[in-house]
Amino acid sequence: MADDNKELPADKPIAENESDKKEEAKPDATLAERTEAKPEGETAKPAPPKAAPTGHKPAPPAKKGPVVTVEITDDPLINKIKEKFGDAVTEAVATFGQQIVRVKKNSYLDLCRFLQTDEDALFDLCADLTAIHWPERKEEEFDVVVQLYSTQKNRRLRIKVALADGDACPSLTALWSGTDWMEREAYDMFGIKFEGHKDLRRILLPEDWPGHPLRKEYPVEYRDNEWTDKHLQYREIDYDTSLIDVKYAERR
Amino acid sequence: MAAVTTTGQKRSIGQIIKRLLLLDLIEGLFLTFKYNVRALYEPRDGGNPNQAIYTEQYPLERPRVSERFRGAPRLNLDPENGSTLCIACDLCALACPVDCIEVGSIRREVRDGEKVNKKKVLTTFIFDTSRCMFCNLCSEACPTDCLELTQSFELAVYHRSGFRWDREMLEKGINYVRYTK
Amino acid sequence: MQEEITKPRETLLDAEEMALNMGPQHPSTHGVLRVLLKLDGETVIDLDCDIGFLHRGVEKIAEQDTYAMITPYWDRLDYVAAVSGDLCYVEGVEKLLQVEVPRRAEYLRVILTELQRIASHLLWLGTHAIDIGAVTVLLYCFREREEILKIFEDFIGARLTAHAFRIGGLWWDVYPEFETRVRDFLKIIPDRITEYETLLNTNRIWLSRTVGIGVLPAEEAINLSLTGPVLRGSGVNYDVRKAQPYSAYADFDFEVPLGENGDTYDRYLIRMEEMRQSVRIIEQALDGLPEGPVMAKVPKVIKPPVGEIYHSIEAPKGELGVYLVSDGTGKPYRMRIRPPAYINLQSLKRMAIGHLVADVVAIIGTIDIVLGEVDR
Amino acid sequence: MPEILALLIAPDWVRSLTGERPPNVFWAEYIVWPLIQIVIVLFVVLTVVAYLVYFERKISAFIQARLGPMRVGPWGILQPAADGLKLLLKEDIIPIKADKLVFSIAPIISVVSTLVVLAVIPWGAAWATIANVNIGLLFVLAVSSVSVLGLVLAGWSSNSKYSLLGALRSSAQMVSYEVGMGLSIIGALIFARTLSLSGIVEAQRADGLPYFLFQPLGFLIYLISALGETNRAPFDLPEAESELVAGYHTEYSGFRWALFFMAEYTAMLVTSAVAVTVFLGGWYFPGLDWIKSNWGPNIYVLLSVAAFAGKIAVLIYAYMWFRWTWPRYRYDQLMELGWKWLIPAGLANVVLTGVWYVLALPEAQGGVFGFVKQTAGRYVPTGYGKIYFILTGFIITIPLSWALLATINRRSRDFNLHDQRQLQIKLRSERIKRNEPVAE
Repeated sequence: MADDNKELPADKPIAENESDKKEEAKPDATLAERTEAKPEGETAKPAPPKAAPTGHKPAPPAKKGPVVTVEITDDPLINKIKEKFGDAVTEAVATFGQQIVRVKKNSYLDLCRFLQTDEDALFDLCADLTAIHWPERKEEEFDVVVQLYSTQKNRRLRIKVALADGDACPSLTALWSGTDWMEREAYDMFGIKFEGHKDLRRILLPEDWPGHPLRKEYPVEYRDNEWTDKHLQYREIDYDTSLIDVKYAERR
Repeated sequence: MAAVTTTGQKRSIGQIIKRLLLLDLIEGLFLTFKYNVRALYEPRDGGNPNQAIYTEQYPLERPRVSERFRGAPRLNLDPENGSTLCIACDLCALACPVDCIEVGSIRREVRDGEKVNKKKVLTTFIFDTSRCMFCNLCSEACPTDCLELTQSFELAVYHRSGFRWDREMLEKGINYVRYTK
Repeated sequence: MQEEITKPRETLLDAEEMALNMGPQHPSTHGVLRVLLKLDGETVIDLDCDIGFLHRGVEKIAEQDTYAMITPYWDRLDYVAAVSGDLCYVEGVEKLLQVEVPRRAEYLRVILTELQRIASHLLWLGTHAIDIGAVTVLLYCFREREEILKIFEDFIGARLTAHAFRIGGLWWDVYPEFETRVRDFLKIIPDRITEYETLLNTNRIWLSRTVGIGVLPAEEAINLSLTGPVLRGSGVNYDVRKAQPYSAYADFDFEVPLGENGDTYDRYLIRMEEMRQSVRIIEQALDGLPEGPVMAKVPKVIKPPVGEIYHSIEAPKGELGVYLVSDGTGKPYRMRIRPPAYINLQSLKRMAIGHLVADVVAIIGTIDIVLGEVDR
Repeated sequence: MPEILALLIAPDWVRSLTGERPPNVFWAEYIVWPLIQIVIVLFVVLTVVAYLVYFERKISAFIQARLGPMRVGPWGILQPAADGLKLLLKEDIIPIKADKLVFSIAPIISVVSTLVVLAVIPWGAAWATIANVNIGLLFVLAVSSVSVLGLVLAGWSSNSKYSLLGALRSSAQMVSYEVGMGLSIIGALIFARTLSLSGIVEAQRADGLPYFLFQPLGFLIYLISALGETNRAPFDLPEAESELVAGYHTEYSGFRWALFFMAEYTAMLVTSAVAVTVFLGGWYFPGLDWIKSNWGPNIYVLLSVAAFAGKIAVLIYAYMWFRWTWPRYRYDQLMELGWKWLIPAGLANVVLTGVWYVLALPEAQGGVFGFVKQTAGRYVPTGYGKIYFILTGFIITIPLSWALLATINRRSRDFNLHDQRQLQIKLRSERIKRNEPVAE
């Protein structure tokens, strides 16, 4: 039985799509630009623009092809956002059926407030907040990514905001108190400061840990640093000698 | 969507009487007493959830280990001539997420019948069981069914160095101390 | 913040406050969680969680490993529900690759994940009960959990850190007695759940320890980003299996239990009911188990196209999500884990302040955290 | 010289066995024989205590679908010896910041105070009792409450916060439950009219019925208070391992720790012994008098000891059974149970029992029914009297006290969980709406 199954994945790899090899990551381009550059037409399956997939059935032609990231045009909510925020919304795309809105930093908090309270949106649950480091992208090294979910409308939306290294990002804790630890983690791992966060300190790593591990320049196998020198070094325990039994002292 | 509605309701008269007669506590006592009595007369059958006592007395009773269990690693030998099946392809080391495998090989001439081929030959094979997380990816990557995770699960040793299994240990297995009464 | 907690403050009795370190070595912090409590007598005035003792940097490691190599790490996040973690990651990658998983594999995945949900809830119930002092429930729960682990061992090859699924399906097909074994288990588990309920449900001590403890109204729970039974205990109907069905969950008929009061007792009842619903799902999946292969055709070297995906499943502890950013190479550019336990743990402070030390223990239990997942 | 020789001479009970008549010497009666008795009792009790741990482990195992200790001897029967040896050989750790003197003395206080009580327990008829003190019950209550001192000192001297919290809890708990325990016994004393423990047993023998039938409420209160007094689950808060790690003995190790365990199990033995003496008829069981007259006095004494041990065993099994079945109370709920329910119920029980008893007296003494007759210098209930006391106990005292307490405690937290919870939710929601901190 074991041998039968082992045959399965040992099949020779499906012919690699040549376009993939050409398409190396261009982290300095936004997602829409990257995908635009792709050769269109190859078994391209247009992703459904609606976010909430009802009854997940796997994509019908399950062939490997380049992802089509499409501009969202027909979604009323996204249109409303575009209308309201105008140029601040730099990108509104759908990929794999998931909607992404990229917003400028200045309007980030306003957009989130709008999304939380507007009756068409009602994104009441902030599912996740994280960041991505793109070191090659000049002046926009970080993306803060927020996954929103609406329990009432049952839809998801991803908000992205680009930041330069050292820039402070507005904090969402006033809107969703659940983002408290998520922002602390982003600060811990990337060093992104969140403006308006009441208790911004490291959460997973020790307070005085040097560096921010999830930045790309941070090495993976990195053992000794100032922190380990300071805290993990063997040293004698300082006893309060007055408490040590006199007999023991004499015996020494 | 069924809502759980048993909480938040006012108590009925029946519940109040139940509470006065301590029945809520007594029914729990009955259950545990039932187990206690069953434990005294039922024959013990370790690992059977329908029996009163579930314990398997491990070192005395060997557990049933399933066929697919991923335990101690082993390098399989060719059953015909006793030479190793390993072709030193290094795929297992590449597949390992924790880098616990080191494959050492040299290229040398191997006589195969009449022909003389230049071939990669296994020299050393080091498997660090202290780092291994028994995910089976190495075994799945192995093209010759040489490296395999076996059913043996007692990997404790007295010294850290014992976790580094060399080729000999991998081929022959280690000697376990079997504890008996 | 920590200094603030340790700083004494004048209280009603003109006594000094006490700072109490609960953990990282403590019987009921469920691992290496350190809770710094500020106490007035035994009443909690303030608390702060110190986590990260088990931080292994899985997200960083993932950036160096190929897609296939990351799967075992997901076992070690929530190690009491390893199969659920595998499902989340594997489905995320499959979505990124646009691979169609065979129906049989999807059904088997549902069976295994639901068994894992029962196992995880059993472990939760046992530890929660032992925190509140009912030791016997733990042993009963472990007995039933052991049966699930035996099924796992026979199917997957490991009891706890399962590495159950591969990208594209399953490595193994079922073993011959699989169905009878699972059905045997399904036969006994409803009675056993009734047994636990006999010991706890109406027990006055259990009631007085759980009813009204750690109350979270619905708005607050949503605002805190809580998911899973903790959110549903407050009466919010959000279950990823129903809301945005993944795998084969759209095929099955089950109910999502909801609480009313959002206290510890409601969350207890919900998890008990969820176990029963899981039994229903497994029965349906076994009845309708299709024939066919269990592995899709997936290239040996997995190179997803450039793109990103957020995929989430309903793990026993809440919404477990993975956010994968691919740059077209064989390794993910960024992998973000949305750990339900980590995010749910935030609510400890909201729930515990004003209660006694003993309630902190009960509340930690009711959030159902696993430190492997909290610290990652 | 005759005194020294007399030391070797057996007292009355040997005399009764051998039929000889040695001189009756003060030393033999009051020093030697009691010492022998003490040694025997201590030896037996400490062995029993060690085996109580074994039985606790076995019973919990059987309840929990396990086997318990199995490796030392057949069925693990030598486990207590192995445990004792291990604890003796273990390193005795004293925390560097602990108060060493107090830290060392505390377990001794705890264990001694429980062991002293054993002196007055009537283990059996005639010579099986070490000391028949006429205020025995008072002595038991007074001395056994000293053991709380040991716990408090242990917790305080450890210089650990968990120990301190455990000590605080145990002092509050044991002091509170002591009151309930004392009150619950008074009802039985109304019938017995003596504080001597042997006297109480004799009284039950004379009345023909054990007092738990006359005093169901008192017996219940006593059982619950005894659980609280000995820190057993569901009242094991001082050492609640899920909250306080190990409470007052967190910092103890080795044999000092074993002393605490010894104290706990001895206390369990003592409280059950008192319960048996006061409520379950002590060493007496029906038919014992017949055995005495037919099989001789020595068989009679041994059987009485066996009966006493059997009754204690039942109670101790119940203690263990409760422990492994129920969850644990919270500290405030425990105090609430003690002060709001047990103590008032104890008071009500005393008052009601007093009323029933006075009513039952003959008219000459100011009563009504005359169910209690004075015979041989004691008041003994007649046949109707017994039925009357049982009925009043079960049918009137319990429901009446319950209704009374329920009315008084109507607004108590424990009683009205539903309203309490709704109130909390309302308050919280309002605070959130007003953007205030949600702390209570």
